[in-house]
Amino acid sequence: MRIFPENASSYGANIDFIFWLITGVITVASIIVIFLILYPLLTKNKKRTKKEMYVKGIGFKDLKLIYLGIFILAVADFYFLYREMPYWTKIEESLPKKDLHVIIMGRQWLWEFTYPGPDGKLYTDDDVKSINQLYLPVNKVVHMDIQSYDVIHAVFIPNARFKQDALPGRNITRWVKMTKTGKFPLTCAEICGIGHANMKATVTVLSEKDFEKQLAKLYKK
Amino acid sequence: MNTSIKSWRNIPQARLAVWTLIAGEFVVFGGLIVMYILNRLKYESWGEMAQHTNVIAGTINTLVLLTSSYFVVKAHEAAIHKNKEKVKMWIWFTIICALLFLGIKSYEYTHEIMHGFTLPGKHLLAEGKHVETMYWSFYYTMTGLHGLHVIGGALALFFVMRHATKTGKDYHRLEAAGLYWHMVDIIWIFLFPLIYLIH
Amino acid sequence: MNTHKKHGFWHRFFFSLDHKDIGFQYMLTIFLMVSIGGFFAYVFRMHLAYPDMKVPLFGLVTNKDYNMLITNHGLIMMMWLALGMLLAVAGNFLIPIMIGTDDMAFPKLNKISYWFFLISVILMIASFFMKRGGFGGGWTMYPPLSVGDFGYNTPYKSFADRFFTANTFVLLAITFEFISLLMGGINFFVTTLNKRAKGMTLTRMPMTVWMINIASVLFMFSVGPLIAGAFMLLLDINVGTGFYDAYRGGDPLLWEHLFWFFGHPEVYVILLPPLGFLADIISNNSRKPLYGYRFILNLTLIAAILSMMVWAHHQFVSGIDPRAATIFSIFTIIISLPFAGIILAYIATIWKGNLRLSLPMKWALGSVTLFTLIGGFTGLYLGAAVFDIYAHNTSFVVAHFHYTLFPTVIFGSYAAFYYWFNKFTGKELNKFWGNVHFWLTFIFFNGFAFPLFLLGLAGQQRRIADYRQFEFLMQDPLPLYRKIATISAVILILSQFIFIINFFWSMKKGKKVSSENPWQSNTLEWQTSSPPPHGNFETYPVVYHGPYEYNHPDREKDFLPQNEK
Amino acid sequence: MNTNYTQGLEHEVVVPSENDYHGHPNYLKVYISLLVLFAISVVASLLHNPLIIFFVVFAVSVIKGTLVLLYFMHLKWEPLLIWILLGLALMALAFLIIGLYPDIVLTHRYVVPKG
Repeated sequence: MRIFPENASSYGANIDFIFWLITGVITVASIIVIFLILYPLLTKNKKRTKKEMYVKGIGFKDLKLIYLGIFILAVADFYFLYREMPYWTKIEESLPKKDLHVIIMGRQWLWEFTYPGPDGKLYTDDDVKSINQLYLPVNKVVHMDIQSYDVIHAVFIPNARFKQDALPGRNITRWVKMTKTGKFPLTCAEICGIGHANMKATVTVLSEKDFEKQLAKLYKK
Repeated sequence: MNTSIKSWRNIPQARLAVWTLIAGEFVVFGGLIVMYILNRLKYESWGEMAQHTNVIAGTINTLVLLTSSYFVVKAHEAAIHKNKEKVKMWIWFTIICALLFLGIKSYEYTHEIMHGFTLPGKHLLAEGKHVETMYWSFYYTMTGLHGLHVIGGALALFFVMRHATKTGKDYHRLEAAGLYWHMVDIIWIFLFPLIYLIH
Repeated sequence: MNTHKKHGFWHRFFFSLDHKDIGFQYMLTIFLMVSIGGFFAYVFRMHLAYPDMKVPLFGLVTNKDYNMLITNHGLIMMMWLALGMLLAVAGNFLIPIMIGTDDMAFPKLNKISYWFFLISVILMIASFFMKRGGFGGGWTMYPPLSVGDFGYNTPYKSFADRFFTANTFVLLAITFEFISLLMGGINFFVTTLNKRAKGMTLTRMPMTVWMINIASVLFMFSVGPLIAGAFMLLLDINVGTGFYDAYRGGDPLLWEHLFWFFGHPEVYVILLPPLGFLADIISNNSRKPLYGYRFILNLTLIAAILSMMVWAHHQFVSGIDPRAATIFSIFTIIISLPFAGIILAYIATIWKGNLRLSLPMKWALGSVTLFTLIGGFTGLYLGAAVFDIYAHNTSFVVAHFHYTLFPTVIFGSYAAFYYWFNKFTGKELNKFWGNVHFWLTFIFFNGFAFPLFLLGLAGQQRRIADYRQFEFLMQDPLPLYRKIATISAVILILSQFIFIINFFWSMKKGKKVSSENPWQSNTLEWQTSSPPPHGNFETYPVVYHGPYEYNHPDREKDFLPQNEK
Repeated sequence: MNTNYTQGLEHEVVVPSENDYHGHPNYLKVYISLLVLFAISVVASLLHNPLIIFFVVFAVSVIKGTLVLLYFMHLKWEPLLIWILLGLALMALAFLIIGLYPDIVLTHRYVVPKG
């Protein structure tokens, strides 16, 4: 049994790593908290003097252990931030040099993928479209212009650990680099009306040769 | 006992409530104004639309509201001395100002609607001016919401004044209603230049 | 002083100005809403596990029904149960009596805010019966979906056609509810500041009063832009303006910002009052002073201000500027620190105490445990922006917010119910059924929400009516998880009936409380008769101590009422 | 002033005397300065540079609003609590404007007619 779906993109492993990192730290933290809550429960019948019980927690001297707890959590928090920030920059903010540029357009309720025509440029008259079938070359950086025609949709490719909302009126460019060939699901992750549940597409990752063939097939249509 | 408690308590509850309400209203109108300013910065073509507003009517309206605020403080001054006649007079002046404001506003509205600048802006859409319709949407939303507050404030002043002058008590409520009226004035002080003056 | 005469049923439930009566009216109204929300949850959970089954009491669930059910479940639980129960009910019952006064500062305004609340409930229920069906745009109501009719694309013919739609009614309902809560919040704030009993300084107020007030003020400042935004959305729906229409220069993202500018502080608005109940209940049941009263207070104020700077973590992948997302991510992670401090202070309070494992204490400990261990810690995953790319809008998020909201709203409210029931009715709740209720709720809540984490990590997106069309979501253990979640959710919902029956039965025929202060508590509400008379106190109390003076070394008893010299 | 401000509990009725309640500013003076400022903003709007207009007009609005708040609404004599409340309102707005700025002003959005 695996927890995540099979990873098929270049940055998927980074995201999984952040998950396991946080899981590791909070497992330790949870054990400490469970002990802190269970200990008073187990020792509740001890005889204690009033002076022992009457602790009000005023001033730094009393509170120093709590401050220590907060400090430890702060260190852990900032360590997560320190580890995840470069990944965020890599995935969302930067755009590596592209090998292919496609448009992903969400509509109620289908996905429309546009590839550059034989001239190799997008947004020209010879662009070709395919509905609900996204073909990607393996090990190539693909830029995706994510757009929406009517309402908010969201492109979600679980195997690539990729998700991005598609907003009407905006062109959001993100990238993905698939590392495995095969068929992967692409779903909509933002409620978009009664057909939301049926809005699914397939990402077919092909080797370079097969991809060229597939494009040629699309041109012929 | 802690002595600082007195200064917190020294504020009468009606006034405290109205101040809290004012702080809340500031966020509502502030939110609208923030959205308007940001969109204004984005779309330069809104400046053209602003030229279609009636600046003279807006100017007169600002004067009317500023003056009404002055009347309200005079009414409050009279209320402290429980001067029934003067309270009545100043509040009536204020309410007349409110009516004048609403009258001028409705004149403006009719004028603009006759020129095709309506809330959904179908006329502009037909001309292909898509973005510009939103200027008028904001214009009507902001001034309309403000107009509702003018009506509310005037009604509050009227009822509080009637209650106070009839029964001879609760003169302090006039101050609370007056505070609300000043807030309406302050909102207009910010709306006027943003809508009318900046082309 | 106690000159009010007894009123009949009609008067008590419709026209009474007494804060306890109004609180009770709120409570009954909210019970009605919760039963609707719970029923919706039952229907769609059944549908998810057994898609082909005709759900008993409902029938076959279509996609349209499903969207409507999840949307209204979310709206009802967030807006009417959580906000209503924790601000309106708790504030009405507790604030005046805890600060030692007879009633709210403005009893009539209090009544009016209840009427507004009732109108909002009526509008909300009416929205289910519109010609085009209930509102199905998600509880966050993102336009442009919430402007149209969710994809039927049948054109509107007239203004009336547009007006009598679920969209308009839901928005109006929410607006009315916000106005009601705003008026209520102003009332609480003024009451707390102006009507405290003699000697009740600000730092002698019980935590509950503080927290409800901070929550009310926070609510007031965060909701403003959304009220303006809701007004604009209403115009978009009914008049045809283009505030959120991308083809008119509007921006759908603007609504997301306005919604979450309110929506995130709302999470803290919901969280703070239960933290207040927990402080009172934990301190009372461990017979120790609350550890670090001022410390908790300062942290709460810091958290309240920070909570207004973190809203965009709900929108990391919604197309906002990625650089802004980084900043919001940092603030999100920072906001975990004050709450860690508060929880540690609570743990320090039970540390080395003579714990009484009474029912309210069980609920309180359950709440702290679940909220910290699972609800709070899973927040770190989602606050780390990178993992949120994957987890956003999956069941992981659903599980996370059920683990934050359920322990606080439901466990916190139950702790308060079991604690203060004795006070306001003069009767005792049945202990055996109380225990049964607690353990069933505790176990089956986990049984319901934990599988959702695993489903979410497997990539299951939210709000999908039928998972069978996604092969990767039908791989082996996943349908089983869905069934476990559903069965647990159904048992969880059924076990709440134990409480409802216990509540009303005990109110009518329960055992009379043995003394007026059964929990040996310090705070003022226990220093008057149970149930308190109209006007609360025979003679107004004078306060000499803070609320948490348990086991004071100079005293014989282990508690020291605030009004005892 | 003998007005009974807090209703209800007798022992906590606060009866502010006229002196410690608040002073009375010269309302006429404030009113006239408001008019002068108003005239400035109208004159400034006749200039041609929109940026200068924006700053002058907005600054004048802020001053006018502050004058009304301080003197007409007597904020100057109110306790700190009221200042904190208004400050929190402004703070919320500041957060909102900072959060919205990159997504409204800085991003490019295209406008396509529906069809």
